[in-house]
Amino acid sequence: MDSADTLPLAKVGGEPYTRFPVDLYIPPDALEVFLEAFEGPLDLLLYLIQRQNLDIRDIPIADITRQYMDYLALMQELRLELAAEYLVMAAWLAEIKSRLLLPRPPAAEAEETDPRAELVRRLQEYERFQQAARALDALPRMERDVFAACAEPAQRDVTRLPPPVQLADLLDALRGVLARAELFSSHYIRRETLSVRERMTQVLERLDALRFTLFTALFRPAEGRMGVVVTFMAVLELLREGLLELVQAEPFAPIHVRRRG
Amino acid sequence: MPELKIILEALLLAAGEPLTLERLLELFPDEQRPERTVLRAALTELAADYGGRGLELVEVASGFRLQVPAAFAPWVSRLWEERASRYSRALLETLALIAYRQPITRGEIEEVRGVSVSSGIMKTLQERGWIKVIGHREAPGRPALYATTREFLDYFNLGSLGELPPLAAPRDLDAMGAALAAPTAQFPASSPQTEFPDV
Amino acid sequence: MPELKIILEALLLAAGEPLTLERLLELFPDEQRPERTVLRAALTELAADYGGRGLELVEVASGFRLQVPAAFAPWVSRLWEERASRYSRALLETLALIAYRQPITRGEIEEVRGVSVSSGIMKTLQERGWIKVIGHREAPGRPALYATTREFLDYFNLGSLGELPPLAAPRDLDAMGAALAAPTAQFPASSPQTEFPDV
Repeated sequence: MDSADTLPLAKVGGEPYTRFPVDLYIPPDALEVFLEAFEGPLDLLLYLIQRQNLDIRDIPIADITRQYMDYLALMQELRLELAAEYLVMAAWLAEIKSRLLLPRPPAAEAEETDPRAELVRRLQEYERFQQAARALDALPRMERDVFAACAEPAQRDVTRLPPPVQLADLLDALRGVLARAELFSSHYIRRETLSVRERMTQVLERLDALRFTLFTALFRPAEGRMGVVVTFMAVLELLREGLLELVQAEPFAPIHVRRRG
Repeated sequence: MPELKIILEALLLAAGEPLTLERLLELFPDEQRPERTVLRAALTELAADYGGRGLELVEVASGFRLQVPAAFAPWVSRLWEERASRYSRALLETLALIAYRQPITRGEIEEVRGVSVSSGIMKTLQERGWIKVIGHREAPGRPALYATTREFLDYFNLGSLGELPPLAAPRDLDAMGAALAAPTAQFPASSPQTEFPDV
Repeated sequence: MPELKIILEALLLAAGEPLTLERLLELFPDEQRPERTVLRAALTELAADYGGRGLELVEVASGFRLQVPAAFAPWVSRLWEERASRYSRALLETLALIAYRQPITRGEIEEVRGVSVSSGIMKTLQERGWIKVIGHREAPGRPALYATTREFLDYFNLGSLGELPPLAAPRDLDAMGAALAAPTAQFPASSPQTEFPDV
């Protein structure tokens, strides 16, 4: 761009442009970057409007259209990839301009909307979101403004939670083991009721290896006849397995019981 | 057993990410588990302890987080100069539209911005975990509907979408229409909210 | 500008990894950079601030780091707990035998299963709180007698062992297994004789 003074920058409507638009104060080197910075035709139009402190709602269409075309010509000249949207906007601006120039019959004037209205609406809507984007950018953001505070634990163990088990799993396992046991006829599994086995555990838990407990204290009349029977069978089984020791000092004296070992 | 708020401090520091009240409660064995209100009170107390310190307790969308306050950015940002990413205006505008107008299609974003949205931007936003497709509009081509995520709120220190900075109100279009009908009418100068820095 | 030790706190918390004295110094702009001795003193001061808190400052091989003290492991380690997939068949068979044949020695379990029972299984079942040693058999080596616990009953929603599915002939068990697999299957109400208050 060193010969920018002499070579035309662009041709607009066949007219060569050798100067930058009057409102453009950007040094030529930065021009390309500057033009690339526009986020589309609405962005460029908003820029032109704000640059001149104009009210969006009362855009001098002729002026703005001329400036817009100047920039477009520059962008084309610099072979910036020009999105099709820019050309669509140019056509739209030209149309608005021509409609504003057409004389309107006084009667129709009241109902007819301003040809600029839709453009104004689009510009305002876009402007709102430009502001929103800036507000978003201004929020305290992780990794830029605020940072997660973390400290490694001195001791890091992974607790492994035990897996869940269903009762059906348990029964299934038992079925397997019993089926295997049946193959060996020597392993006869006796089938006491579970309540007796449970009572055996409970009796063992209650008894002390060092001190004797009164035999009758193992029974709870409140449990009823069946409860007493179950306890009695449990005690017999524990005696048979050599887990209990029964002691009677003399005939008819109270029987005592203690855990073996 | 240490004081409840101190255990919470340890948990939040070790986690390094937001933890919900429920998650915090889960971390206590059944017999130690505090009441929700007690836990909340302990968190409030903890937050107060950090006045003037290098960390603060905040509640974001995904729960409670301990973080280094923005006041320390001048020093901390030097830790990871490459990490502090700047986002383009195009990306921020797209994100703003999705945040304020969700659920929204790509076509609707393009309509407001007046320019097509690059696939790169949508991809970046999705990879960052800030937006996601939450459905499709029943229209030709069934375009995807985008919405922001919990991670988006967390990242921008927001508890909910309601905490987003308010969107400027659209100017009264009826009044404007009337004014436009009279070509000579003068509008007041644009309000300061439309003041922009140079591009 | 915040106090030096507070900036260091912020830096170490944001880093989440050890930082050397040199690295810490680098993070200050030239004109702010403290003397090494001043930095060390500030670190010492900072370390003292953490007495009774959920974090501590330690010097490790690769520098200074803030960490959550080991005392908080009981809570903190729950952050990363994971569920093991499932129990082995050997464990379930062992548990079933203890449940149905209690009190029982390890030797007796092995005799029925036809294979040895690993110590790991017995340990796991004890740690899970499902079995316990309730005595020893008067036999060479005084083998431990195992029984199930109240936790075992609670876990399987049983009021007593009597509510376990009855130990029927192996052939009947097939039918019973099928019934158990069907979610709507109802167990027959337990007979009154099996209902016991705690002994």
